[in-house]
Amino acid sequence: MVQTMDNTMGFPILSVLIFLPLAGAALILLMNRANDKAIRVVSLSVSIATFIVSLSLFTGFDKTTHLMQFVERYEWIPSLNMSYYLGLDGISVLFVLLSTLVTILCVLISWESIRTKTKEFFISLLVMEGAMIGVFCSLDFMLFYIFWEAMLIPMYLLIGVWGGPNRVYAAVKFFLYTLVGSVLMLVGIIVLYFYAGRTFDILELMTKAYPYKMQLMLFWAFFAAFAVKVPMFPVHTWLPDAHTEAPTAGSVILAAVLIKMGAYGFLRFSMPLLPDASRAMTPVMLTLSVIAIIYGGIICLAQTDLKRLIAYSSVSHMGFVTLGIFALNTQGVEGGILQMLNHGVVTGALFLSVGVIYDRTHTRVIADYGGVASVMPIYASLFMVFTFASVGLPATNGFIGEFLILLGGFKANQWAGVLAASGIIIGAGYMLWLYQRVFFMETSPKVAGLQDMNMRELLTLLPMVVLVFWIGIYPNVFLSFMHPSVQHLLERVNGGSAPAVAANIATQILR
Amino acid sequence: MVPLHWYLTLSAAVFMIGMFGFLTRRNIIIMFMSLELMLNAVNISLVSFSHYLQDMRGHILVFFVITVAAAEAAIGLAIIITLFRNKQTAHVDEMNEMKG
Amino acid sequence: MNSYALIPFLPLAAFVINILFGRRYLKENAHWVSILAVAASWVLAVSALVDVAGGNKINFDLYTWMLSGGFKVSVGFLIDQLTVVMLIVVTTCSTLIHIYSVGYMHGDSGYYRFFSYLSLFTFSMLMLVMANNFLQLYFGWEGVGLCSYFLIGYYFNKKSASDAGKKAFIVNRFGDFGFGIGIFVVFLTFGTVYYEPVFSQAAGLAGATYNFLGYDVHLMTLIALLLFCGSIGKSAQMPLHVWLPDAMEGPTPVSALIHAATMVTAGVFLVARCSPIFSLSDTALMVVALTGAITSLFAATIGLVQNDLKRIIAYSTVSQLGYMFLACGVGAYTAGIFHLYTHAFFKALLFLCAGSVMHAMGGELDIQKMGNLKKYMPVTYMTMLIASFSISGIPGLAGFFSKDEILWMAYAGESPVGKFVWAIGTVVAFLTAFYSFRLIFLTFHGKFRGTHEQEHHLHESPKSMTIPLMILCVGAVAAGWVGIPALIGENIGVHNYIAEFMKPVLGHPEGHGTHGEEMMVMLISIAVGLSGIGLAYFMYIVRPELPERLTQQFRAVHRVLFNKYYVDELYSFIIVRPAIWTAKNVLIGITDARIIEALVNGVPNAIGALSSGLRKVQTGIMQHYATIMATGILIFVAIMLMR
Amino acid sequence: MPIAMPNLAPVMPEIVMTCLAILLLMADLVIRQKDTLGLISIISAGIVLYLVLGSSGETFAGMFISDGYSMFFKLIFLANLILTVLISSRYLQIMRINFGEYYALMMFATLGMMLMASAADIIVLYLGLELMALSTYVLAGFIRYDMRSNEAAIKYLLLGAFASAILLYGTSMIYGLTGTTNLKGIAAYIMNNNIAGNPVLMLSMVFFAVAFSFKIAAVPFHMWAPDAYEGAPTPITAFMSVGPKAAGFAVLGRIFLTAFASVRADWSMVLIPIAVLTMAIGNIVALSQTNIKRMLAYSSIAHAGYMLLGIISGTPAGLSSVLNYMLIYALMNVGAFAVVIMLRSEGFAGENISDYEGLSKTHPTAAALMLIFMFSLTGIPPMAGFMGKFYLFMSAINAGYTSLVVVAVLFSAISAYFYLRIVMLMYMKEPRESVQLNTSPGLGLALAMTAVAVILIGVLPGKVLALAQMAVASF
Repeated sequence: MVQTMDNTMGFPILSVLIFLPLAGAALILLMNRANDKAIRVVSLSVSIATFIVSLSLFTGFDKTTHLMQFVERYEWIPSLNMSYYLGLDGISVLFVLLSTLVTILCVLISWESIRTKTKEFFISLLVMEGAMIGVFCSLDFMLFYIFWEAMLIPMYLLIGVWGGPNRVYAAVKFFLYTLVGSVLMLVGIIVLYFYAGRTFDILELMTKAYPYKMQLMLFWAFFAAFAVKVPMFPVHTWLPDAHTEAPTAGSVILAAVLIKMGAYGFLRFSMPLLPDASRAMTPVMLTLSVIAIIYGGIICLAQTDLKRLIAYSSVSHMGFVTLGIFALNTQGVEGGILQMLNHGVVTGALFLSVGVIYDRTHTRVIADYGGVASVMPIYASLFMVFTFASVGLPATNGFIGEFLILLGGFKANQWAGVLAASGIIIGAGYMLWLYQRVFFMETSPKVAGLQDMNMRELLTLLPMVVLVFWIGIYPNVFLSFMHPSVQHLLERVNGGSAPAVAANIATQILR
Repeated sequence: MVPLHWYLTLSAAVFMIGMFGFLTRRNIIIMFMSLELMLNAVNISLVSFSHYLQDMRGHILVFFVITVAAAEAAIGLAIIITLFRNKQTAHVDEMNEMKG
Repeated sequence: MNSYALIPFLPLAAFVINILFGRRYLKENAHWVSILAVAASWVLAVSALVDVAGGNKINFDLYTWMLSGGFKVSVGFLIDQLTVVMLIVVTTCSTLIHIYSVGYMHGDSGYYRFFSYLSLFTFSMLMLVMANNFLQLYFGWEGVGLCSYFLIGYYFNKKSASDAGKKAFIVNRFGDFGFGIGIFVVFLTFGTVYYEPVFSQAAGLAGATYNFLGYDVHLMTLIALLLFCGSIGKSAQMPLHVWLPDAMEGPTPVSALIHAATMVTAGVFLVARCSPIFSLSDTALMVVALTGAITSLFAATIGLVQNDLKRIIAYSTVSQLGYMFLACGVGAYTAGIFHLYTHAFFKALLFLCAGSVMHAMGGELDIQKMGNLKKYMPVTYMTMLIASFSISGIPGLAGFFSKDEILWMAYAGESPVGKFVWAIGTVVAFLTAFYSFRLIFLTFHGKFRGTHEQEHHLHESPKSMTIPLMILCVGAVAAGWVGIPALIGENIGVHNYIAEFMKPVLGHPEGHGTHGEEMMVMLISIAVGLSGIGLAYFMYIVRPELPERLTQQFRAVHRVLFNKYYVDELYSFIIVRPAIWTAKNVLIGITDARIIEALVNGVPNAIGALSSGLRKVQTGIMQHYATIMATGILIFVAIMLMR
Repeated sequence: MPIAMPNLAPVMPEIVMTCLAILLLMADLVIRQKDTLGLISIISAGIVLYLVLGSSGETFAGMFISDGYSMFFKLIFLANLILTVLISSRYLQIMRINFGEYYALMMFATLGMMLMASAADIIVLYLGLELMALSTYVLAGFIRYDMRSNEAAIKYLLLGAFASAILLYGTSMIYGLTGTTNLKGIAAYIMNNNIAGNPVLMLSMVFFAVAFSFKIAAVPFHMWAPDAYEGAPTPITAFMSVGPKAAGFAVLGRIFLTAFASVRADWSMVLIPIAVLTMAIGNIVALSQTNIKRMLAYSSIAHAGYMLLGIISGTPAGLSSVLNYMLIYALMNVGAFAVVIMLRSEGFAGENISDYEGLSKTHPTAAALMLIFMFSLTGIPPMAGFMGKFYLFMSAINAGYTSLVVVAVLFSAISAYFYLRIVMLMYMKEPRESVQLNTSPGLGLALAMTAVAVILIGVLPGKVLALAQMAVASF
């Protein structure tokens, strides 16, 4: 049993975080379908409660150790040695916070826009939150897989039921894409289980060394699941469809948290468990990331649909993240993790803002817009902040992440670093073009009579603005979470041989 | 004493005839008869083995086979009658309302 | 000690106050907040000047900005001679232009927004100038880029303005691309991005080579050229100059502040700040000098034929910036900074005069529709005349001293391209004088060519606009006296203060030429200036029909110059249009639609087709079922026996 | 010498079951209210279930064995009986086929299955097989006035008889070769006289494999299943899709893992292609089905393919995964068919998948239940279907058939499409006309039980798994 920190919180915080939303969903299940208001209020209060509980993670986290914290372990299926095993470390703690925060915003943004079947909507939303937190907290490979797949059902319904015109095609495409990828991972998990002596405990799996050939095979099996989720270059075509068709809350959750799980998967499973294969595969991964960055960027230049453009931009941004992760040096990985958080904040906010304008004009075609700045100045300035965060302007969070990634990428492979750096030019190109096309120039008739953002919408976007500038100006608060864990990860990946890791653990204990 | 493999070849031949009949004939009754033929072929081989091995199991199984064949025939004919009452045909080719 | 930290943060506070409370509360008097803030920073800047003149250098960190593995950077301030000079330039111009804008922007709906952007710009420029590490320099660098985007696109409901803003930002991004990679190389070789350690260790690595993208390159040249990419972008030098002329879409005070005095000079500041690195690599210096020279010649020729008042001045700025880079290229960083210092005054003055002319002419900018304005706008005329004299290098005025210094340093410096660059510089001096006075004569002399009611509307600008003009005019004249070269200085008992002042930071290149040569160079530059003015006088006052005939004769040349060598069209042809074309046809059309989507939809369709095919096998006829079973049995029997 | 009475304790459940079935037949003459017959059959199933848990041991000179393995299967059969009776009472009234014999026949079929599960001798096995088969043929054709039901019955009967003929031929061969029909005896004979390569043995194994592939509707012997499932009355389709299939797997387990255990390499050569074909054809053809019963038929064929993986792996873990999967499959399948029955009302057949459009608007609870069953059949956590499949794949990989599992996993991903289509129709389309659901307390109870069980086993699969492993331990 690998050494972990004992749960200092006094109460099983991670289980509470997972099952509080699920309990909320169950409560709504029992409520009468008619009173919309009550359903909305309950879901909002549950999401806020979860967020407040998760805040104690932020404060109670011990930043000096790479060991797992808030650990909980209960027998689940003794015969298969499968356990309900939760824990957090520097890499995963931030994403739990992001999920809880984003869920509140989703509930707020769909306050008026969701009219039909509100009960099922908020149930799916809360189940989503529970599953998301479960994915980030689970240390048992099967528990991770179960939460990973369980997320498909609510997301499928979110896109399919409350989505746009051809939502059905997008929902099925999303479902099948992810499912085909993750079933291959399931086979990989089981092969790993048997080779490592019948255990799903990730920490134990990390201490073992696996033959290179097997590592390679497993790497590609995991790649199938994680690359689809990221989405990396060849398997990204589901994202634009899913985003354009999903309702605002759906695409916010999809952009802010769901696609982070792919990159998180690489960090938590592919790299530490299969160090030699990861190292061998970095050239391939770097090429795919660079293609994603440039390909995603250029394609945005010719987009006509607002959400589709932002979707492709997140393909480009996630290209940055994977570049950072597979740079296999401290700057790259930490930049990658921070950029995953930033992308969640920025693209989430962009989709929230698109939701705000979409609720008024019900059109996503960019050509219909123009001169919104003179009609909705506050909205324009907020969108401006997020545009420049997405472009990676210094003092915004985008810059910190992108700079560290490019630095790490350049250090790992100069060609990748230089080509990826061109991404920031293309990024500026399409984002500014979008901003100009929508907000500047003469006010188009469709947009003429709109009134500016109301208090609720403002409330949804304000936390995002605060985060953009907070990470932009003082990122160390967030970076300090990661240092020990990333250090440990890199020792394992670059070190490669198990003894080095064991030695490291020994020192930890002796210290 | 007739050697064992003669019985076996007879049984195999009858079995093949029965199967061939079952596969080619169109009329359900004829298909039933060819089925019975196959079952009897099996009876032949069972009895011959039982005699050859000086063991009673074969004979017991033959009794069971015969009773089951009778029961089967009864049920089969009953179903054919209801079928006939609905569709006035015993031809297998007409019975393809469900396909795909 | 850290009261100097207030210099940038005062304008920041002004920005925050204006942007948050501007709409509802401050409205008209939003300018008080900004002006007070920038004035306070000006006072602090002066005290910093005194402090640095007193000999101590200030370098302190405020807080750790980024810490990831070996990479540590913080927000910190380095105030030395170079910084102080820049501080003075930025704060002075900024204050004067803030005051000028009160009058100019009077009655504009986004009044508070304009002043908040001005304060934000001043904050970013000051952060850029006072940075003590490359990353904070980059922070200020992109900050000013952002503010120029806001201010150029201030009249955002005009398509041309918002296009110009976007163009400025994206072209700057091209420059920052190289700049960013330069910072990476600096960090990877020196292990830190702070100026202090980098410059001190630079000498040690003089001869080192670096494997960049597979090629072994001389390290110092690589870093210098990469950093120079940033300067090209920001200071609108040769390949990336296209955005500056279009930036004239912004209000005139903006052009004055950003596109004349401060932001565009950031590139020169960068080269000066990194002089230890640049001076270690001759090739880099040569590239800088040549780029500067070519750009100044290129811009000057275009300036000859333009008819838009502000565009002429814009091209003149590009040309003068080329001068400054030419100076740095030949190793005379002090001369470059000195020219930057003087240029800030007279160029800002030119722009503000253009602003007041525009104000009077109701927004009309085409100089062919003006004329004889000196009757109606004496103050503007006088100040603009002095500024033109100064830029043409008439002795005694600011422009003469700094330009002459550069030409002398080019001629006498030991840079291999010195002489060639000096020749181009002299030609450019002639062209500068010519187009400056072409502008003066066409706008202020001759008879009025505008519409009647424009003429009726002509009036001198209000006090709040003319006072800054006068102050700047004093600067345009007196600014040069700080750096009178030794040749003249001895016999009138004044020595070259700025040279001595900048010596500790930028060093002092010893020009090895005799006094005679120095005198000869000076005389040539004066002669060239005067002949330029004379030719302009001859062509536009004495024989006004001459320009018309010349354009007929050299029709082709005129058209090329008038269309700015078709550089804009060239760029959109090789970069912008193919990018969008690839996006539309190749990426969406082929890869996404055909290859990936075909695969993604193709596989399920194929399975669907297979499914309906297999469905037919289920014919519903029992015979077929039985035969399939029988064949199944046969196959399995065969498998078993054959094995 | 006095006739030694065989020890009847192990076989007591079967005896009681026979008496109760006959009693039910008699009661049918007397009782006017047919639903009470349903109640009686449930009570008797309960009694037998209680008895089954108590009985264990061997009797009839080793021909009948009642161990953990058979107990587990009898649990499945009786549960299947109870659930089917619960969901069919309302259906019989609507279809006007509310005759007492329906329940009696079901009890006889279950009796046949129980015999098969406990058969340690091919004769007893054949007896159980035929008893189950004959009663199921009649049940399949129960709607006498409906042409499709007759067609289903006749097809099922003829092809069933053909398969049992093949079985008998195989039996005669193995009897001739080893001289005994007792499974353990055969195993001992093969072991001692190491006749591994013997063609007669190979042939008999093929014939056994073919006969039982027919019973579990594995490709290429599955052709009868879609027609039989579509034609038969829906409760009987549910009964058929679980009962005979489970019995088939029970016997497959017995024969191939005791009698032919030592020659596993040979018979896996036959079962592997069958398994792959079954998964492939089952999932692929289901994609283009428009009739819900036919689609569920192909889906049950596909599930038979997955379960074959357990048998192929040949290890006790593999067998226990089959047991575990069988129970979960039974619950999911009966649940899904229960929802189909719920949709069957007076003038509305409810068999075409387009009838499900907008069900979530008109009947949210029915739609939610169907969603649970559909996602469970696809094998998505947190439903039981996933746990069943996962444990199955684990045992297969442990036995070294990783590539086979990759194939299985990919086909189960394909299966997601047609299960999802139902969910999509229910949730993402507008209802065409409002359909009136016919629910009866029995149907409601069955639905509740299956839905809760599917989710409960999905979340806490430990219990069922341990039960299955214990059952196989005594094998």
